[in-house]
This record gives sequence, C-alpha cells and structure tokens, in this order.
Amino acid sequence: MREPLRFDDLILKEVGGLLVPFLQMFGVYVIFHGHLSPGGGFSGGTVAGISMILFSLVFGLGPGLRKVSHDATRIMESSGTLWYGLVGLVGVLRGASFLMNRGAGIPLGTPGRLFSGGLILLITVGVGIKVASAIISLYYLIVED
Amino acid sequence: MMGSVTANLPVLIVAVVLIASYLMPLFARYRRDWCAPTAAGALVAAFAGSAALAARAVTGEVVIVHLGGWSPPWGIEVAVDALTAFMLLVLTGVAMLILVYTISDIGHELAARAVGWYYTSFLLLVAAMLGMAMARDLFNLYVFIEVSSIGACALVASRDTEEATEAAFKYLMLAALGSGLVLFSIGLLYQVTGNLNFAFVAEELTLVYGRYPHVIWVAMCFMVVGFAVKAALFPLHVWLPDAHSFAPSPSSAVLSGLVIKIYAYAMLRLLYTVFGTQFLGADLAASLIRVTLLTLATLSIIGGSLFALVQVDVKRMLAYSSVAQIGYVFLGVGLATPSGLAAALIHVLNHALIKACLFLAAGAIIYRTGKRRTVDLAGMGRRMPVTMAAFTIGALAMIGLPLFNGFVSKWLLFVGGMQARQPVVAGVIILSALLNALYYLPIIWRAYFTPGPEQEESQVEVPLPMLIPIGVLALACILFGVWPAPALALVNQAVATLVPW
Amino acid sequence: MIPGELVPLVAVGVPLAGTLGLTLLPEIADRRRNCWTVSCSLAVAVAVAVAAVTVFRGGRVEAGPWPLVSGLAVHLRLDPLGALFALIASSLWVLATLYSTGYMAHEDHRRRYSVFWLLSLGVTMGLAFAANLFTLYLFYEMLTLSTYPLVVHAGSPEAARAGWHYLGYSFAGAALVLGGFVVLAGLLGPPAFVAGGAAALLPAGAYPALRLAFSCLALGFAVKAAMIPLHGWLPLAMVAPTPVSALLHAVAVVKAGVFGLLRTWFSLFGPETVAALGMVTPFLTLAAITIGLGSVLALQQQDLKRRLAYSTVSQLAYIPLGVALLSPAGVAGGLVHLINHALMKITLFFCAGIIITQTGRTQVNQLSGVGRRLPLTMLAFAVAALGMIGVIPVNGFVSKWQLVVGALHGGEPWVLALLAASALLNAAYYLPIVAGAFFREGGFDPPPEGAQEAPLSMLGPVILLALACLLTGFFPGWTLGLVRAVGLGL
Amino acid sequence: MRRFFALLLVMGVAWLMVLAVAEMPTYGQPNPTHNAVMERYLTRGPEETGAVNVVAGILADYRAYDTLIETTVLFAAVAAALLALGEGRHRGGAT
Amino acid sequence: MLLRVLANYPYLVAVVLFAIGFYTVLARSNLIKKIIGINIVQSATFLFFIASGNLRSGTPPIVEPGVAATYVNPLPTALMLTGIVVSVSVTAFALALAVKLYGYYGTLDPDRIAQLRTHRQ
Repeated sequence: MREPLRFDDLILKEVGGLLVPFLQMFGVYVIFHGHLSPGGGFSGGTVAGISMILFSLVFGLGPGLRKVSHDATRIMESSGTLWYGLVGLVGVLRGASFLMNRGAGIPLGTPGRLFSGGLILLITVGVGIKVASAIISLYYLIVED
Repeated sequence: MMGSVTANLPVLIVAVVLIASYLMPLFARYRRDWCAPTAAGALVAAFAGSAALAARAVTGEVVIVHLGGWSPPWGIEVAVDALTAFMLLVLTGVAMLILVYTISDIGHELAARAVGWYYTSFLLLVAAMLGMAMARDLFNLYVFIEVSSIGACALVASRDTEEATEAAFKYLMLAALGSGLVLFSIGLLYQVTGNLNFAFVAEELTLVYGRYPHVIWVAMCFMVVGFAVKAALFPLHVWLPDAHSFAPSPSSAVLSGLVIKIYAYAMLRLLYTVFGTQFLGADLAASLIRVTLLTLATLSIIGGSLFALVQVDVKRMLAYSSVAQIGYVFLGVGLATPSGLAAALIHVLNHALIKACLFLAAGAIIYRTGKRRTVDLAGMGRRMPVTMAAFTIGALAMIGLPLFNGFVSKWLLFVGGMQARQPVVAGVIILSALLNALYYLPIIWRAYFTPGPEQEESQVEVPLPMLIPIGVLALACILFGVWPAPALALVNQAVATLVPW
Repeated sequence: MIPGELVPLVAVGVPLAGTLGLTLLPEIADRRRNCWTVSCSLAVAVAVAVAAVTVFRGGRVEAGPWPLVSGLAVHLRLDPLGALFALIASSLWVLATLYSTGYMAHEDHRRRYSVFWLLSLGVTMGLAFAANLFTLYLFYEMLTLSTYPLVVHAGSPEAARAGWHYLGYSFAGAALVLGGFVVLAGLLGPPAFVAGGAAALLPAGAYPALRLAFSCLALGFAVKAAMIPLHGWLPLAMVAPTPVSALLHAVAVVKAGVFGLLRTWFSLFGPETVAALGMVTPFLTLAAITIGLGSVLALQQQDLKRRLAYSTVSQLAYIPLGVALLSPAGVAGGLVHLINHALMKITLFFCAGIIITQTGRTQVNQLSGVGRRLPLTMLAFAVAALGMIGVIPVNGFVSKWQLVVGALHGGEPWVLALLAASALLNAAYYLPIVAGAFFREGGFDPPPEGAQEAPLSMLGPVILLALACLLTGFFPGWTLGLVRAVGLGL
Repeated sequence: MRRFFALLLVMGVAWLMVLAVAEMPTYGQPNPTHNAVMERYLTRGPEETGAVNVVAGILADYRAYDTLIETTVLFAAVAAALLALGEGRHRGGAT
Repeated sequence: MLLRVLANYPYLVAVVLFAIGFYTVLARSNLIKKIIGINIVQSATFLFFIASGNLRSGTPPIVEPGVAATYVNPLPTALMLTGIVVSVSVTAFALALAVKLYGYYGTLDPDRIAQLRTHRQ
C-alpha cells in the first residue's frame, strides 16, 4: 500500500517532534480555560487534535496510528459525547432539570478561578476529548485512501 | 427523582436515543451482539415515553421543559403539545418497527464493519427528528436539522455502490444549501426580534412587523424554500428519487416515511406559530404565499405521480410516489383551514405507515429474490404471500380506497378544500388517486395473476423478524382506516392548539 | 325472527366470513367448498328475504352508523329500493352459485374463484344495504376490486386486456362518483339517502353546484351501468367465465351501476329537483341513445356472448329511461324491468354457458341445429329471448307495456317509436339463433353416448329461471305489486 | 444553460437578501430594540454560570443543550464518514 | 435604499459571499468546488450573524468583575461557534463521500461520472 503524504525531511522531523507536545499542552490549556478566556472545548480539542495530524504528517501514518489507534479514537469519540450526556443527567438525578448547573445545587466556585463554573468545565473537557478524537479520526479516514 | 424524570420526560426521550447511539460504536467494536437489542430497547423506551406524553397531551396539557432550568428568553425550551406528541408517536412507532426489520435485513445489504455505524446513524437520525419535533427554539431546531440531514445522508451512503454514494452526495449538497437558507433566515429573525424562542419571536414579530416588513417576508420565504428542499416539494425534489431508491430498504422506509415529514412538520410549526400573523393574515402577501404553497403542492402531487408512472424500478417508483404524497401534506398546510391542517397531520401518520410498509415489503422481495423491476414481480403473490398481501394493502391505502387509512386523509383534504373555497383541491386529489391506481395496480396484478418463471415456484417468505414489522404496518394501515378516532383525537387537539380558529 | 340490526350484518358479514374462511383455512375438496359457497349464499338469500318482508311491512332493518371521520359513517339500512335490489341479487346469486359449481368443475384456480365469488356477494349486499352515499361509494369501489379477479380468471392476454379496461373504466367511474360526492358533501355534508332526495331542500342558488354533482354521479354510475359511450369495458369483459358474465350482467355489476343511478335519482336528488336542474332531458337522451345504439351494435356481433353483452347495454337503459319519464307507470316499468331483465339475462347467459361447455362453440352462425342436441337448454333460451323481444306471455312484455304507458303519461310519445324499433332489433338478433337452433340442420355429429344435456347443477337453475320468466309474465301482479310498494317508498 | 439558470436563481436570492439588508438596523450601532436577553447574559452571566467568558457561559450553561447536539453533529459526521468509507483500510504498520 | 445598504456593508459582504457560494454549488460541476461553495455559503451566514451582534465600541464579552465596559452581543458568537462545528461536520462528510466517489470513478467531475456510468451499463 502506498504511504500517503509523508515528507522525509530532517528539519521537519525535528521541529515537528518538538512542536507536538507543546501543541497538546496548549490544547489542554485552551480546554481548561474555556470559561475564563476565549476558547473552550471546540478550539482546544481542535488544537490537540491537530497535534496528531502534524505528527502523522511528519512521521507517517503508521507511527501515528501506533500512537493513537482507531480503537482509541473510537473510544474517545463515544466516551466524550457519552460523558456530556451523563453530565446532563446529573441534574435529573438530583431532582432538577436536564443539564442544570447552579440550580441543581452544583457549586460554582468564584468566577474567574480555574475551578469554577460547575458543570461548564466538565462539559468542556468532554467536548474537548470528542473534538480532538473527531479531528484525528476524520484525518485518518480521508488520508488512508 | 421520579418526579424529575416525569418532568424531564421529553428531553429524556431524546437523551435515551442519543446515549444509545453514542454507545453503538463501542458495542460494534467490543460487543457486537449488543448493538441491535440496545438500539431496539432505546426506541421502545422512547415509544413508551412518547405514549405517556401523548396521553397527557391529548387533554390539552403542554409538557414544558426548560433546559438547565433557564426559562425561555434566556435558555432553551422544549415542549410537548398535542402536535408534538403526535409526531413523537409517529416517529418512534414507525422507527421502532423499521429497526426490527433492519436487524435481519441490514447484514444482507451492508458489509459487517458498517453495521454498527449504521445503527449509530439510524439512532442519531431518530433522535434528531424527535428533537426537531419538540424544539421551541430556532437555533435548537437548526442544530437538530443538521444532525438529521447528516444522519439521513449517512443512511443513504451506507451502501457501497456508486449510485448510493452519488445520491448521498447530491442529497448532502442540497440539504446543506437548504439549511444554509434556514440559518440565514434565523439570523434575520434574530436580528429583528432579539429572541430565538418561538413564542417570543412570534410576539416580537407582531410588534416589529411595521418596522421591518421586508426582513420578515424574506425570512419567511427562505424558511419555506429551505424546508421545501429538505421535504422534497416538487421543483426542489431532484435529490429524492436517487437518494430514496439507492439506499438500503430500511433507510428508504425511514427517509420516505419519516424524514421528509419531519421537515414538513417543522415548516408547519414555524409558519403557524412563529409567522402566524404573517402567514394566516388576510393581506395580499400572506395569501400569495399560501397560494404558492398550494400550487407547489399540486405540482408535487401531479408531477410526482406522473414520474412514478414511468419508473421501472419498484423502489424508484415508491420514491416518486413520496414526492406526490408529501404534496398532500403541503396541500393541507397551504389550505390553512382546520380540516386541511388535520388532513396534513393525519397524512403524516398515514403516509408514514403506508410508505414504510411498501418500502419494507419491496425490501423483503429484493432480500429474497433480488428483483427490483416492477415487471419481474410476476408470481410473487404465490411465492411471498404475506409480503405481497402487505404490499397490496399498502398500495390500496395509497390509492385511497375507503376503509384504508389513505382515504381518511383524502377526505379531510376534501373537506379542507371546501372550507377554504378551493374545490380544485378535490379534483387534484381524485386525479392523483387515479394515477396512483395506474402505477400500483399493475404490480399487484402481475404478482397475483401472472405466473412467474417456471423454475421459481417455491415459497420463499422472509424470516419472521422482517415479516412482523411489515405485517404490523399493513394492519395499522387498515386499523387507522377503519378506526381513525384515536389519531384524530390527537390531531384535532393539535389543530386546536396550533391556531385559535 | 332475526332482529333488524342483525340482518345487514348477516347479509354482508356471512359472505365476508365465508371468504375469510376459504382464504385462511387449508385448501379443501371441491365438494365441500361448493357446499360452503352455496350455503353461504343461501343464508344471505334467507336473511335478505326476511329483511325485505320486514321492510315492506314498515319495519326497520338497520345497522350502524359506525362513524369514521368528520361526518362520514358506514351505515347499513334497508329501504324498499334497496330491498328490491337485495332480493334480486341474493336470490339469483344462489342459482348462479349452483350453476357455477357445475360450470367451474373443469376450470383452474377454483379456490380463488370461490373466494372472490363470495366476496362479491358480500359487497353487492353492502351496496344494496347502503344508507348513505359514502357507504355506497365504499362498496362500489370494493365491487370493482372483488369482481376484477373473476373477470381476468382465464389469465390469458385477452383477459388481461379486458381486466385493464374493466379497472380503468371502473376506477374512472368511481372517481367521478367521488367527485360528485365531494361536491354534494360540500353543500350539505356527507349525504344520506332520504326518500324524496337529500338535496331537494337546497335553494336555487346551489343549482350550478348541484348540476355538477348530478352530472358527476350520473356519469360515474353510468360507467358501471354500461351506458353508451361509457360501455367499452363490458363486451371485453366477456372473456370471463360464463357464470361471471351472468353475474356481471344480470345481478351484480351492471345492476349496481343502475342501482347507483336510481339512488342518485330518487334518494339523493329527487325527481323534482332533477327536473328543476334541467337534467332530465340529457339523461333521457343518453338512455335513448343507449337503447338504440346498443341494439344495433348487438346485431353486428357474431360471438354469442358479445351479442348478449350488447343486448345488456341496450336493455338496461330501459330502467333509467323509465325513471326519467317522470310518471308513475314509467317508474314502475323501469323498476320492474330491473327484475325482469335480471331473470331473462341470467337465463340467456346460463344457456350460453351450457352451449359453450357442451359444444365448445361460441359463434352465432355455428349454432344451427344445436336445439336437437340441447333441447331443454334451447327451450329456456327461446323463452328468455322471446321475453327480451317483448312477446306476450313472457315477463319482458310487462316492463315494455308499463314503459309505453309511462311514456304516454309522461308526454314523451317518441319513446313508443324507440321501444318498437328496439323490439324489432331484438327480434332481429335473437330470433335467428332460436330458429336456427331448432329448424336448421347443423354440422353436429351424433352425440357421444351418455348425457347430452349439461349436469343438473347447471341445467336445474336454467329451467327454474325460464319458468320464473314465464311465471312473472303470466302473473305480473306479483312483481308489479312489489315495484309499486317500492315506488311508494320513494 | 445550467449556469444561466443558476445565475438567475442566485441573483433572485441575493436580491431578496439585499432587500432585507437594506431594512435592517444599522451595522455596529446598538440594536434599537430587544436587547434584554443580551443584557441579562452580560450582567448576570458570570454570577449565574460561574464563567467570566460569557460566550462559554452561554455555550455550556444557558444553551448547553445546543452544545450537546452540536457535539452530536460532529459525532454524526464521524459516524457517517466511517459508515461511508470504513475505517482501518490502512493496516500497513510499516514506517 | 442604496445608502442603507452601504451603511450595512458587512451584511452586504455576507450577501455577496452567500451568492457566490450558492452559485458555486449550483453551477460548478467539480465535487470539491461544490463543497467549497457550501463552505462559502456557511461562512457568509457566520459573517452575517457575527456582524449582527457586533458593536463598534464593543469589547469581547469576557467580563472582568467590577469593570464597566460595553460588550458586544455574546449570543451570536456562541451560536456561530456551534455553526462552525456544523459546517466542519458537513464538510468532513462531504469530503469523505468525494473520496469514495473518486475511488469509484477516478474523477471528481459529475459530468464525467455520468459518462462513465452510461459507458459501464
């Protein structure tokens, strides 16, 4: 099978290898600070997902798949959305409304602090996982041909 | 906690189906035989929930949920009134039956790897339609529309053939254009009203109508065109025949039976509740848009039937027949009289039952014999008696013979046409029934009165899990033809709440 | 005594139950199935007789209404007109069933045949018992569907073609009926059948719409009544087995069309309203054209059954003609012809069937000398044929006489000429058959040893029917009394 | 020919939109009416949701349901794409 | 009217973009160009929404407690975040279908595909 889209270049490999962890860190940062600054699950998830695209572009699809396999994306895919749905059910379980945050008695914390916003952070993390895995699996899907 | 479950029942119905669909990929990978029971279980639960809601809604009660506890202008509202409950019942009931059929059929039509994803898309589509039915917020409606159009395209694309892929692509492009128009229209409405909730938008629209007449009219036109594309109203139906005929049979049943209906429902809901004054008003523009709807519906009915007449492929014929039948629904919407509206709604149910029955029966024939052309069905009445009996019932109901459910919608449309002083409606429908007879009866005639090829005399009925949904749908066609009272109770309640005539 | 609510259910339900039984239960032997169908039709005939007696004594026979949707209801009720139709149909059906057990013994698909035979009986009874236009329309559509398999029974390409014409004409007719129904319903709600006409009370402002409704209904029913130019399906439908042809012509289908016309005329509009609408003359003209042209066309046919078919076209138009004369004697003539024509035409068809099964010949010019081979059959044929012409001792004369009187009272003397011309033409196409059969040498070989005549199950009904033709001719008081009672109820 | 009709159609749509645009409130100025919802989000949002980024507050709290469905759209797209194309066609582990 | 339209120039840009995208979808035959057209249509709608929520003097809606400021309307922004994800999803699926069609026919031109299909039959 043809190895798609691969650039065998020393500079690319070195710089790419250096960039990937930073990208991932930045993605996680954006996810966790979504309620404080511009960003959130979608932006952060995309950044984190793109790190894997960069990795696969530089090192080839095979190593990329070894890092994050199809099964892994599939599990992340489902669990991210599932997590969101289950978080929504917390409100119902506590006798209040679906997806209810403050009204369901969830502590909000101080606005402006990292751990504040109650369900918002949990939701954002779920979305982040989902988006990252979606970006990766869509990339795999289209490139694999 | 029980109390909160009851209070949140509408959302939970959607959530159950959604969560089941989220689980499907995992099950497909690690516990393949859990897929089908989970999917079926979720739909049965949703059906039970819908029935419970319908029992409350039929009395005129409206079950309202404020998502996250935020009351309307701030948050998203979800409500189940009689109209929504009716749609929920139709959607979950028919989807449930089709899913049961799918369990046996789909392994035959798709590669093994795709089956899990097929269930995922199926459940997503159903959940999205349920969400659309109960949405009371423009943007919420839009997001559900997108889920449903992607889900619907996925069901078409699931078959690994060139035609299905092309059809899905065409469908996706036109659906995306349609939702682009809808989204633009939502933008216009938001701009002039500052709200997204149906009730608030409607209230503001009456206040600002003098200030922004063009904006509101353009928004309404875009809404109508956007939904008409998705519901396959006549000149905008070009995607439908390919998509519905090349898809796997259960997909065709869902698409023809339910998906185009839910867009018609969404348009109906928006026209009557959001644009109430602008749509139902007595001024020239309002009557112009009603007449346009009526004209397009008429063209749909006649054009769809004429195209169906010349098809050689059974499923393609059924697909064109759907174009004609969706015209009935829009005819009722455009008549804007109580009976017309009731006819539109009851036809949503009736056509869902009939078309699902016909597509599943056609699918069963393809499953067993691989025959898709109408001329090849000779002798099928002896080879597949139950399937062909169901097909016959569906066809007779489609023609609209009395004591079949199709007649009930037909009659209500007649009455609606008389109420609206549009006697032409009666002529159109009678003509359409004749055309229907012209393309359905030859199939039945061949199936029963022409001997099939000599070597194919043995009986080859499909397995029971496929027969049961077909049979139940066929019986429902008769049941709602002989005893439409329960459906009509819900529909009349819906009409009463929709417009204060 | 059976209660009034039960009779309609028995009359409609027993054949349907019989149908279901035949369909769902495993295949049974011919003998037992024949017993089954005969007893079902017998039960219906008895129930109808009981009901008719009740109705003519002023009792009520009614079941329903079962409401369906927004004012529509399935409602079964017997009134005198319906009772007349039900009586004719159910009693002749018994004989036709007997006959068909003999006739069908050598054909294929006997089970399918019996199923739809019984189904048609139930549907025809429903037609007779219908108390409103919706119920009538419902059974009218069902009649098409249930008789269609009988028409195409042979399964040949020819039968297929005939079937298409039958379906096309019938559905177009039913669509017209539905259109008229919708227009009427728009004016006065879903119309029920009322003596004197449901639409009689509408103001003159509604007349244009009423005219439309009347034209739709009349044309719609005229399709099944095979009035020219809407008769195209009937001669083609002769490919059906002969008992079915007899059924189509004498008992069920064509008569159902005529019955629908009568219902439209009497129970929906009322003669006065029709006259006020100015629809009498077109109606009369249509009937007259049908009588004349039908006879001429019959004369040209060489096929025996086709000749009989065109004779039906012509003869049946006597009924609307009599009705449209707008005089009591005319109405009586029309209604009594409903009975007389049924008796005569079913006899003729049964005879034709025997001729076809026993000799295999279908063309008129091949029948010379057949009277020596099938004396009883040809005797019966002669009786009925004379009746058709209107010769005195047979019942056909009674109808013609009443029509003549009606025409004179109604001020339409030209009808006399028409009737005379029709009688002449009838004579011209019936007498040569009869004469040739008895007095000309034919190419018939000496018969093989054994029975010359048909088996008793076929011959018996024929003899009975020929006797009935004679009896109703000798004692016209019975039928005329019945018809007058019906006329009073209108 | 197709292009001509497409152009005609598009021009019609654009003309309608321009009609609407001409009537809309002036760009960049506060909307003359209906600012209640926005005001509420801005003034009470941080307190009610605990997020100082009001957009995040709207996304994940006021309109969290939309966001759930939005996530579902993405999920649906992935499912649809995988259903159509099939995953793991590339099994070659070689670098 | 012209003045009003010009004063609302961002909306006008959105309209022009919408029209361009619409035309691309309808008139272009290359599948990828169609997908790009859909993207343009969606982007036009996003621009329209965001512009409708913008204020000339407004700042991004990240509230600093105790600081009084004019913020732009956060709702259209939030909605369009959702809209963008929808657009990405549709594009991804459409691309997947395009890839599949390319695999079948070796071309992305529908006219050519139609030719190939008739040729195969």
